[in-house]
Amino acid sequence: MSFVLDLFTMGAVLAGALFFLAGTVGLLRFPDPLTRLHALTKADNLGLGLIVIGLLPQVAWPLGAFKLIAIWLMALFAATTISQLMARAARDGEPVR
Amino acid sequence: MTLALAVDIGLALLVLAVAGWTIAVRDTFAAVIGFVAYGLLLALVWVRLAAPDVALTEAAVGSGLTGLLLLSASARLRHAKTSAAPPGPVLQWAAGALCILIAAGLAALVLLLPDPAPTLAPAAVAHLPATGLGNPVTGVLMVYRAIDTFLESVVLLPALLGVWSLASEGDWGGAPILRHPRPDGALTLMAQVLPPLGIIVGVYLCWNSADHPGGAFQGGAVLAAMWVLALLAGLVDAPPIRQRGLRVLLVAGAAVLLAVGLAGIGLAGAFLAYPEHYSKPLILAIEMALVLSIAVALALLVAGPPVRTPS
Amino acid sequence: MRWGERMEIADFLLTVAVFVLAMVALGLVRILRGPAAADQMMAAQLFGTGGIAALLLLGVATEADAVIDVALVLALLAAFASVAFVQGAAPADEDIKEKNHP
Amino acid sequence: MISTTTLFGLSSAVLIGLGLFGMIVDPQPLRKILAFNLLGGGVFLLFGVIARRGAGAGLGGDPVPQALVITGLVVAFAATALAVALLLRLFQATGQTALDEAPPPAPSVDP
Repeated sequence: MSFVLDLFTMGAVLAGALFFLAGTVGLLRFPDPLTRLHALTKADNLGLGLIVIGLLPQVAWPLGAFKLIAIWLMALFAATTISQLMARAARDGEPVR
Repeated sequence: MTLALAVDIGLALLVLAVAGWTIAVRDTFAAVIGFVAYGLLLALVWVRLAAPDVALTEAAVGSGLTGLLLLSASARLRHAKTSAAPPGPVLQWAAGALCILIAAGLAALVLLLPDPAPTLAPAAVAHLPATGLGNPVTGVLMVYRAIDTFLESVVLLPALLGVWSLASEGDWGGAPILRHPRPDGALTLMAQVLPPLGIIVGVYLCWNSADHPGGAFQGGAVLAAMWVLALLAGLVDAPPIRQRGLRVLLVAGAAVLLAVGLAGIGLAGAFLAYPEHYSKPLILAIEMALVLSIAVALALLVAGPPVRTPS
Repeated sequence: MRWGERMEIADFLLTVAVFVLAMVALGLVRILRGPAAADQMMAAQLFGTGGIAALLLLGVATEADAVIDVALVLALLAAFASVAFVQGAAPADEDIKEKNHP
Repeated sequence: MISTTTLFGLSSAVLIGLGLFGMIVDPQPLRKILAFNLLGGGVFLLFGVIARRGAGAGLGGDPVPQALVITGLVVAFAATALAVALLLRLFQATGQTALDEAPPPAPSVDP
């Protein structure tokens, strides 16, 4: 049973790591701020989500698991809002620097 | 454990790279972003150094609040003339040599640290059961070195008074304004959803600190951040600084600590000594008062001097 | 048997933590090049998410439960600096206007 | 093989050097404040290394330096907030942020 759970952890965490890879590649390669924002938010939130899901069987139930999910939801929510704000800032023109 | 060492080496290189970039980059706004990342990485380093209490403080205060403070300051100073020229090359080289010398000296010191390292850990653990606490760092902060904690809760007040005293003459007693210049739906939503969660986390960190990492400083910093978020979104207005309730709240933590400390002279024979069997509830009471005072003080330090004339 | 398995998964999680940190380091390159302030902030956000992920992986691998609390605070405050960024991106002059005409 | 504490100890030495350099060389006050905080991070890290070396009695580190760092971080924040407020007030009053230059000739005369 625990072997199956460990296998599940490995699979999900690995998938999450791949999303981080994709996000970073997008951040480096995409041509303008809005597409880069797209790459970053899609990828790193899915990445974090998959890592959180993968870690769930490895932490104390229920408080540890609850906190893990809360972390993901908070990061997700913050990233969503911030992307909105940043995209607006990018659209309305960059700050003079 | 070479894999863990690989994590540490990667972390150390990353911290140094971000720090170097923060110092070297031309643009101040970018440098502040680098500093926020630096604080975040330091929180990871603290975890690797088995100091979760410090990691919490670093994440909340070092990266979060300080980052916000410096970012908004750099935004306001964006149009400032940078009239001052950097020092000449000779001075720069001299400063560089001096700093390398100091860093090398410190590095030598690190390499020459005595090998059975001196430690107070056994002493801290030995007396911990008498305090009723399970977290040794809370034990140090609230019992062994409670005088430091007292002085620190006091020192926030002169800093805040210093900030307030920078108000224009007519604004004294008024309220600071921290509102975002263009508050919009997304920011408002965030300021509505995040604070309830943040308040739970802040109270949890403080309440749980007897046996788990956390404490009044970490909890207070999280609460302060949530208040600042609501201020930024314009959901609430900062109170005028002449308000009596606000000032009571600011001194409550230090006052409770002082009262318990003075009572200790009579009841337990020394200033800041807790009577036996009552130490844990007393410590919790002090921490609850402290967390409120610290939260208000930190948030007002971010908010800056009052700029709205008292009505 | 159980112990050996535990070590294996811990090693695996540490490896992924190193990998995520490496991705974060690559994001640093974007900070170094990023033409726009928004790019720099995006890279800082990658730092935030990647930092949380690396922290969780490290914490579970070394069975340090307190780390989850640290990640919780980081998640809460990662948003915070970004708000300040957006505040910075908006014109700050309105503050002064508001001050002059209360 | 290098140990974790030595590694972070050496890092803290470099951070302190870097922060000090930034404080001396950068002419902008805000950058000096930033460098001061960076230097502070290095000093706290050195405390953390010393605490970690003192691990014992079932603890991962000596709690006394750790508690010192916690109070230190909060005090550093208070000092930074005061410095930033001073700087913003200076900018508001004189329109510039330089510390060592003479104030602009005309506006400095009070009516």
